Amino acid sequence: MADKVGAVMVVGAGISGVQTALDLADSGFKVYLVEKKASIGGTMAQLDKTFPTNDCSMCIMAPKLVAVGRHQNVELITGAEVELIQGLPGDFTVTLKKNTLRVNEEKCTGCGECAISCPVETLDEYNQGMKKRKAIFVAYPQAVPLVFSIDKETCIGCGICAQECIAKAVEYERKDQALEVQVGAVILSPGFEEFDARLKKEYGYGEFKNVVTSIEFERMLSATGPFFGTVMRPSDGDIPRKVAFIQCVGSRDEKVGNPYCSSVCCMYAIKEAIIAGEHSPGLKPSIFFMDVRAFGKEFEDYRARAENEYGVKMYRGSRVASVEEDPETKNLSLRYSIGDETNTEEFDLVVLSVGMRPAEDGERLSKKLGFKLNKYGFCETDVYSPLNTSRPGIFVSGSFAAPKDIPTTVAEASGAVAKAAALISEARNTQVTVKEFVPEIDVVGQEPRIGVFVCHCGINIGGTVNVPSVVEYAKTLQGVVYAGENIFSCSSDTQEKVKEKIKEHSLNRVVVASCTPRTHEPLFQNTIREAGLNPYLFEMANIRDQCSWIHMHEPEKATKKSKDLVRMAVAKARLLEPLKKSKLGVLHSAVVIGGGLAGMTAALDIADQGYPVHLIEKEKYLGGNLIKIHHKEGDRKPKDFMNELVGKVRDSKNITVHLDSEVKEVGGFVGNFKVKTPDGEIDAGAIIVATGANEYKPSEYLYGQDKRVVTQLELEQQLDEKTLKAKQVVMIQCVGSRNEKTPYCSRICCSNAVKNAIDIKKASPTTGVYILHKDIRTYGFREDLYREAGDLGVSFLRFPEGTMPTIENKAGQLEVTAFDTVLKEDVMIRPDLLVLSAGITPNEGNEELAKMLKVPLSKDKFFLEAHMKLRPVDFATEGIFLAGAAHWPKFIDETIAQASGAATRAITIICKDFLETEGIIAAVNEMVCNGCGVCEPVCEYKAITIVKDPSNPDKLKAMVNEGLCKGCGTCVAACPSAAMEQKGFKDQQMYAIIDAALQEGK
Amino acid sequence: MSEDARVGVFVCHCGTNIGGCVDVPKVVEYAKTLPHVVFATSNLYTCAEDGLSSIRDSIKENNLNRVVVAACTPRTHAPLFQSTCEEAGLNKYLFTFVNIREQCSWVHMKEKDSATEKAKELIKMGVARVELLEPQEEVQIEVIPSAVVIGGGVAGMAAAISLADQGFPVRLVEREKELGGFVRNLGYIWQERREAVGALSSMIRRVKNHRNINLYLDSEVVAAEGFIGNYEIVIDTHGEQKKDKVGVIVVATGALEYIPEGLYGYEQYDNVITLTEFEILAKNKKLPKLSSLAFIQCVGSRGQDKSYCSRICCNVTLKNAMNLADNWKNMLGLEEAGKVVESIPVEKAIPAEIAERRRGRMGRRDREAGEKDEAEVAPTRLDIAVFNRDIMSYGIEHELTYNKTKEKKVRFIRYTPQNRPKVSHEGDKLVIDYWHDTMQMQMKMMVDMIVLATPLVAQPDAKEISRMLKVPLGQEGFFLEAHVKLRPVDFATDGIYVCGTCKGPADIPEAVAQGMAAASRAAIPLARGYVQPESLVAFVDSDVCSGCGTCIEICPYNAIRKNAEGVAEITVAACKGCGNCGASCPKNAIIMNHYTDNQILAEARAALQAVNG
Amino acid sequence: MSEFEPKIIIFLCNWCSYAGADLAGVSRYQYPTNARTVRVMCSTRVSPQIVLELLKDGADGVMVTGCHPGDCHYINGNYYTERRMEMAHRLLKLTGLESQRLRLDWVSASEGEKYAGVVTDFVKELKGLGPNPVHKDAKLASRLKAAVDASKNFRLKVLSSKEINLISKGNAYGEKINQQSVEGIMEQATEDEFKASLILQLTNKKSQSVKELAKELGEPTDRTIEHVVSLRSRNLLALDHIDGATPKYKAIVTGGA
Amino acid sequence: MTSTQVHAEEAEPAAEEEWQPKIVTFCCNWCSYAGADLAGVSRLQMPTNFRVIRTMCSARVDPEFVLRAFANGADGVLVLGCHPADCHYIGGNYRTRRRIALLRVLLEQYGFNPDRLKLEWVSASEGAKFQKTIKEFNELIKELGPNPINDEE
Repeated sequence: MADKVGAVMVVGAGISGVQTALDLADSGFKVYLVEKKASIGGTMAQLDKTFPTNDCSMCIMAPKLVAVGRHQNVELITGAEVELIQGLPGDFTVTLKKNTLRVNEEKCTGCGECAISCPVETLDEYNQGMKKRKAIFVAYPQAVPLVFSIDKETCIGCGICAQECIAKAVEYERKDQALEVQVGAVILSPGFEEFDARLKKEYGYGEFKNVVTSIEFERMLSATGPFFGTVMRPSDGDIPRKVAFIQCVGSRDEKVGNPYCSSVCCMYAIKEAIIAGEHSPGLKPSIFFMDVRAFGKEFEDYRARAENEYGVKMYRGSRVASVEEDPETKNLSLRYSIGDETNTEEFDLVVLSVGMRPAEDGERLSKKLGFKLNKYGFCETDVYSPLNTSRPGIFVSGSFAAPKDIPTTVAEASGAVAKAAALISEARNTQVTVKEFVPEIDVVGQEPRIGVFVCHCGINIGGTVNVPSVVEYAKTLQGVVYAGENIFSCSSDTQEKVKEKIKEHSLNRVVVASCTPRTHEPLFQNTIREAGLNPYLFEMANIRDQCSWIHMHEPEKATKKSKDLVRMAVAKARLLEPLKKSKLGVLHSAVVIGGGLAGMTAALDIADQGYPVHLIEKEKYLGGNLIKIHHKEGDRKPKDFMNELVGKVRDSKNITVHLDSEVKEVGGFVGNFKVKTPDGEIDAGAIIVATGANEYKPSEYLYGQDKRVVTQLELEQQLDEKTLKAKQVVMIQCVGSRNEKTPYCSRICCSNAVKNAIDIKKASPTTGVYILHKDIRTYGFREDLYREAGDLGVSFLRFPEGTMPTIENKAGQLEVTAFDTVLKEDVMIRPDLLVLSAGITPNEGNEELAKMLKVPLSKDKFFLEAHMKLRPVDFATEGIFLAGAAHWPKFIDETIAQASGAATRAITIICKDFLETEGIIAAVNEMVCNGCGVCEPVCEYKAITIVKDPSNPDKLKAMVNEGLCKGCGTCVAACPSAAMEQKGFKDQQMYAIIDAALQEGK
Repeated sequence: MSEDARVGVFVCHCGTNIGGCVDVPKVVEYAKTLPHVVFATSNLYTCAEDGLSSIRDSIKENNLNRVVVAACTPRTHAPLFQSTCEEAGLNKYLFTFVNIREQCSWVHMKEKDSATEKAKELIKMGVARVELLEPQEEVQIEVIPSAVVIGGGVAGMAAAISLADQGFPVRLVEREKELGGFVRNLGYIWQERREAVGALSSMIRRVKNHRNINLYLDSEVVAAEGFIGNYEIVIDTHGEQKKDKVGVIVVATGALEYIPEGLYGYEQYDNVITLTEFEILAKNKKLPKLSSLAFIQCVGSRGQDKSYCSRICCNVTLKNAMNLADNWKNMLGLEEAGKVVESIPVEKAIPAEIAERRRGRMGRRDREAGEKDEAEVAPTRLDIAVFNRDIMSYGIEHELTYNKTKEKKVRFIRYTPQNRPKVSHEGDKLVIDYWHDTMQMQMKMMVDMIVLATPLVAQPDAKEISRMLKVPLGQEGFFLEAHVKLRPVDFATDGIYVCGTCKGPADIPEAVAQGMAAASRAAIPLARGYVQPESLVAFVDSDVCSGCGTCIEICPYNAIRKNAEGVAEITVAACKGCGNCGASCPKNAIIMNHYTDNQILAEARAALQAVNG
Repeated sequence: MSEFEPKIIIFLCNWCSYAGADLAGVSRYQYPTNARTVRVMCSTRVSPQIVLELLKDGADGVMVTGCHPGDCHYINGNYYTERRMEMAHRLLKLTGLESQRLRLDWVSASEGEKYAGVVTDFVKELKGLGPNPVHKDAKLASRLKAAVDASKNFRLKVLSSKEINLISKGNAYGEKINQQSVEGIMEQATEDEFKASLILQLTNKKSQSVKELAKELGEPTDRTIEHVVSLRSRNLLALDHIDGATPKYKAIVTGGA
Repeated sequence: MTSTQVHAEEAEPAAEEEWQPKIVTFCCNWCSYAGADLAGVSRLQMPTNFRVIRTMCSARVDPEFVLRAFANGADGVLVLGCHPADCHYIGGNYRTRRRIALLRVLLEQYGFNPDRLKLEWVSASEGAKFQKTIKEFNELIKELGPNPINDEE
């Protein structure tokens, strides 16, 4: 077989593509990240906040964007589209068309002078047309790569930007390029398109000014948006009092061809309502739902807090017929109906929660690359292989496969990596470049010889700050032996100049006064390392973003402030010490706890990439909850799929299965775990928790006392064995879910109930089937089941949130009464079979296992991941990962995707020979530390343990685990005896900076 | 306003031209009341000697540092009064001229009172302006006394010789390996029926051994930076780059012959050739023996491809037609080679009145020469036809030739662009199918050879020279002179001149004349040795300018360029002070000396203040 | 009180129209005395901000004269004058002052009679229009001030300076831009920058709401919001405070403190 | 209006050099420092008399740093961190909140106006909030006048 290419192409650089690229690059594969626009970030970059944590979207995404922008194994190809893929899986030749940006990417420093001088404007797509941008533009200030591009339609070619560009980066005649790239696999993540609200004429979008889409409202909320974060009515700029959110605009709507549910709109509407309330106190949001679909982790109590704490008014089971505008006040009156009762209500602002359409170039990609789309235009996938497209070697992740939220997308993004890596695992590390460095000069004991480099940054600094006088001043500072100025310090030729100066003046400390260390510190650290200096002998003074740009009208004061900032940086530089990044060995093996669907999938994915796996299962058999599932998914029964999986696990030479065995104790840390089990101690580099969860055993509704009361799984068994004889079946939803004791929603019961109801109707159409429910949460493509059930005559009855239906056994005849919110009266049904949709409860063992692994549980006792949005399958403690129902109840395809994701994340650890610890970490001064233990509980990462001092046993002292310490410095500030030091931010160094700041410079 | 302004106002009666309408004494009284006016008087004729001396004396007595003269029009008298101020030691730019004659008294004769009011206000405006004026120094910029001529054709050589004769060193740069340009193709040139080569050789000899001309053959000028009097040029002589400094540049790059692809069977039949190819054949005595021949005029010009008329093709055709008719120096190959027939006597006399008419038109020619010509004319054995739309035989000699050819039985057949003659062949004979207007019918003519009169076209690489020297190209790629009538051999940019066919078709005498004209124009700055531009120039405030380049594009005199710091900088010598860049600058960074915004507004506002007290 | 006599400022270009005016004198053509002439080297020297400044200062009429297109002593000066006066007229229309108070005429050195005729006609027209009301109408004064500011705006000056070359010589891509599209861009840019300057003018002393600004600008509130958004993103306008449900904006007085 | 052109109009400083407070601002690397950078990218102008000191997390700001700053004559100290739950190190900013609250009580007991020490949350996308915080704190300190320690020496 042709040998495999150790590189992968990722198409589309939204959050999904970025996560995939990072995981691939960290697993030793070369990545070609192809993005249609001029900068990466996709739709998430447009969001202000994200649910359910209300994180600022840019704050949590920017570090990933910067990391992928600078990763040496990732080649960013922006403004490019895939034309053709030829060859066999493992050895593809991809032809790309890179549309010209008309700006030379290498030369452009992103300073923005060109945009300031450009005379023509057009609508800014990033801000949904609510703001103007110039013909030469960058999407947003934190864009990666920070490169400007010219939009040819708007540009009149007046030539001003080329003249103003100091870096001479503007090239009007720059041509498109055709590129050919050799890769082993392709992962498609082109994202989704927003539904065009104009198609719903009755809501008046595009006609009434105060009707906006949710993404436009998101821009209004954002601090970088058109209104700087204040919510305003587009008609007259007033702050709206009453805001209405209309759900399911372009979703669950056959008329516009989108019968599916877009899964995310309920949640983002709730989030936007909460944030709007925060931005303008007194704002009263109302949301018109059909069903409130808050099914994800922590979603339900986010919905509850919104309703109770933030006063978001929720109209359930409502349909908004039309929106009319009052020509005078431009207010909007909504005509809506709940059941058969209709009325109207006036609002200042209406937000349409638009659904998700398949990616705009999905059609083009499927034709050109030869993979199938499903009937809605999304990429067709199979329940049991959710990350594969119909063409082998090409995988899919994110909302191109189906509408989904960010946590699921990120998990799938890592999952797709596992599938691609399995295909080309023997070519790992063949295409990646490892940097070779010259040996490091030992500077310990030398007098500080500091070199100061002051930057003009074109005119960004030089235009306001008198750079030459700052250079002169730097020369007067003690310890400074060289000071000079550059036009652009970050340009490649200046890096060479810095290296020369280091050699010429044998510098042992370097200070650069230019822009922000957040983006440029690693670049300069790398340069001085190439000149043989330890990278930590480096300090930056931010005289651009935090001086020249914000004091443009006071050049003398800005120049004086720059001198102070340089003096402070030099003061700290004098005390800088070389820091070592110590190396920790990594065991190339993994442990998977839990042999259910998630555990087996993860184990197989790791094994397929050639790494040994220990699969520990408490029961005597593999399969977990799958055994109990009898219905069909597509045309295959989960049971048959399970047997196939178990067969694969048995045959795999890399997997050792430990049945009837439980984890007793877990020691060690990332890369070097010790897992004690009844069959002895297992060493592993990474651990995956896939312990699953249990079906809730109901105690209410006479379950267990009357055999006519069964759970959905038991009903499935009867249907499977065709032993169902009932004539009148009643199902009750949210049994053991969404109540005080278990406030969360178990996500899968609605869909299972509706599926079983359909099976009953198909088996005997005359049987009456009633489903008593709060909200029907058949999200995504499962919405088809809800419609099919309705067509087959299943009747649905919505009972109020607070009052569950009641049951009585009247002389052997079961009577179920529930308050019908539509008819607004009690309804009594006499079923001969009552089916309870019991939710899913976490394993009792979670508590104990969590303690062993030192990982937290969420308040609902499921395991708590590191970050719900952006690290959904990682634990905060490095090296330990999470998948399946142990994380949160989920469907089969979601479990498989998340399990593959956990496998990939584990491989990013175990595929490495060693792990580098952070340079800036805490260090104990053993002479001073008396082991008081104040620091231990303070550390969020449990990196500190109090141990006996080996030199004299009766004395205690703190010990820092370098593998786990993240270098935040919390313990250092907490230590009462100043025994704990933070390398790089030592107390002495901080004092030096503080004194320098307040010393009157000359 | 350096020190405090001390303004003197001198109001002129101009006899009765002003005094007769404007109440001058009242105006003088009013002038005295104006702020900063320390002295005001009137004169009968300020431009007369006593007027001038009164200005000189009062400047000294009252140590005036500003002078306003209210009289006639500055266009004629400003220099006179300014030099008077200079004689009194006052910088001539601290002066303002108020026109109260042509633009006041003469045009408001019937409204004496409001004319007087107007005069007062005009003076008030003049004083408001003069207060804000600053002294200007006129800087002299030295001119390097040497020139470069690009192109060694007849025009270029003429220019080079004429400049060299005036003692200025000239660099003559010719792309080909020998001098002569287009004229080298020609056989006999008309006037003296001398061979072109002969006429050329004397010129080439003069160029080659002229001590003031250094000749660069097989070389090109590849770069030229700078302004009038200080051009740094780079001459690439077969690979080696030579730097040089010259004061002026003369462009004489000539033109090429148009190749009429696909017209009238050119390249299809081998006996269809262009006029130049005919000249070359004639020159090398390779013309085949012909019994009949046709010329077709305006091939590819006047709208067929090129839009213009190429001016000289008709006259070249007429010359050749006449020579053919006379078998001049048996240019047609005879059967018995070697038998030279000088001339064949005329069989019968020419009717008296035609001879008379012809002699009369001979102009300065003496009578005998007129008779002698007739004698040489040989009988026409060759059947010649000239298909034409119009015969452009302008001037004296050409019209004369035209008449002669008619006498020699050359047939002139007119065609219209709507139905041009068509060329095909039967056997070895070429057939011309044409519409005979008088007979109103389609006719056929069998000929041995067809000569296509094609236009001269611009050099394809004219664009490079235009971009190098930043001089404009006009219609169809020919160079565009500063003013077609008044400055025909100058470019708009000072110090660069143009002559010969590179600016439009021209025959040899015209090209030579233009060469000499360009030389004399170029000699002016060279002779003077310096240029002293008026200091009404623009000034760029480099702190404000962001280097957007808008002014550079706009300036017709290429007087602005970007300096090392990337900001705009005015070339004082080249700037004419029109103010276009000043008004266009998007950053308002350009100030016009002597016509700043403040000065203009002050002058205009002075008129408005009077309105509302 | 005698009949209204309009005060007219006439800019004469040194080479053609000044000579034309002199010729009128030499030929004794009589015309009214209302004109006050200012000589400039070329008509192109007269920028829009100068003519608008004078109208703001109370001139009843301003006329700019120059050589006929093609005759300009400085070759392309008067082509630019034409474009500049177009921009000045656009701004003037926006202020509400009659745009006929600004005229552009070509007078060659040989057209003495035409000069006299043009002055006479302008005086007659201005007498019909009546005096320039700016001194009595504070609103008009601030609109004219806004027009002067807008005429110095970077964007407008770039567009009006580059228009000719973009149409005749072609742009950075070598394409010639058609007149209408440049005109459209100019029209829109002029209106935007005028309204932006007027907003800064109106919010300089007292903070204003979008509704108040829209009334002044005479346009629907949603159009005014676009100007407010653009001014805020260019850091020239700030949200001062929120009065009930209505945000109030104030111009940012440039200065660090 | 070009920036330098405007600058020319009011180039000459206020009549006599009016007292400018000296303020030390601690910013955490992940949120508030990024917010300060965004204020720079958006060219939000603000007074110059504050000096930013970067720490990895706001929890690294040892109360001793604050006291040393005041001892060295700082008129005001600003500590800026991530919004609760935004902290890159999960819970660092909860500690900062408690430490600063305790420190202000301590300052008050020593008769030192606690308002000279202020804690504020600024996220990476809140450039405008960073500007507002700096301006308002600058005004506040101007009202409170110089640090009493200065006039003891």
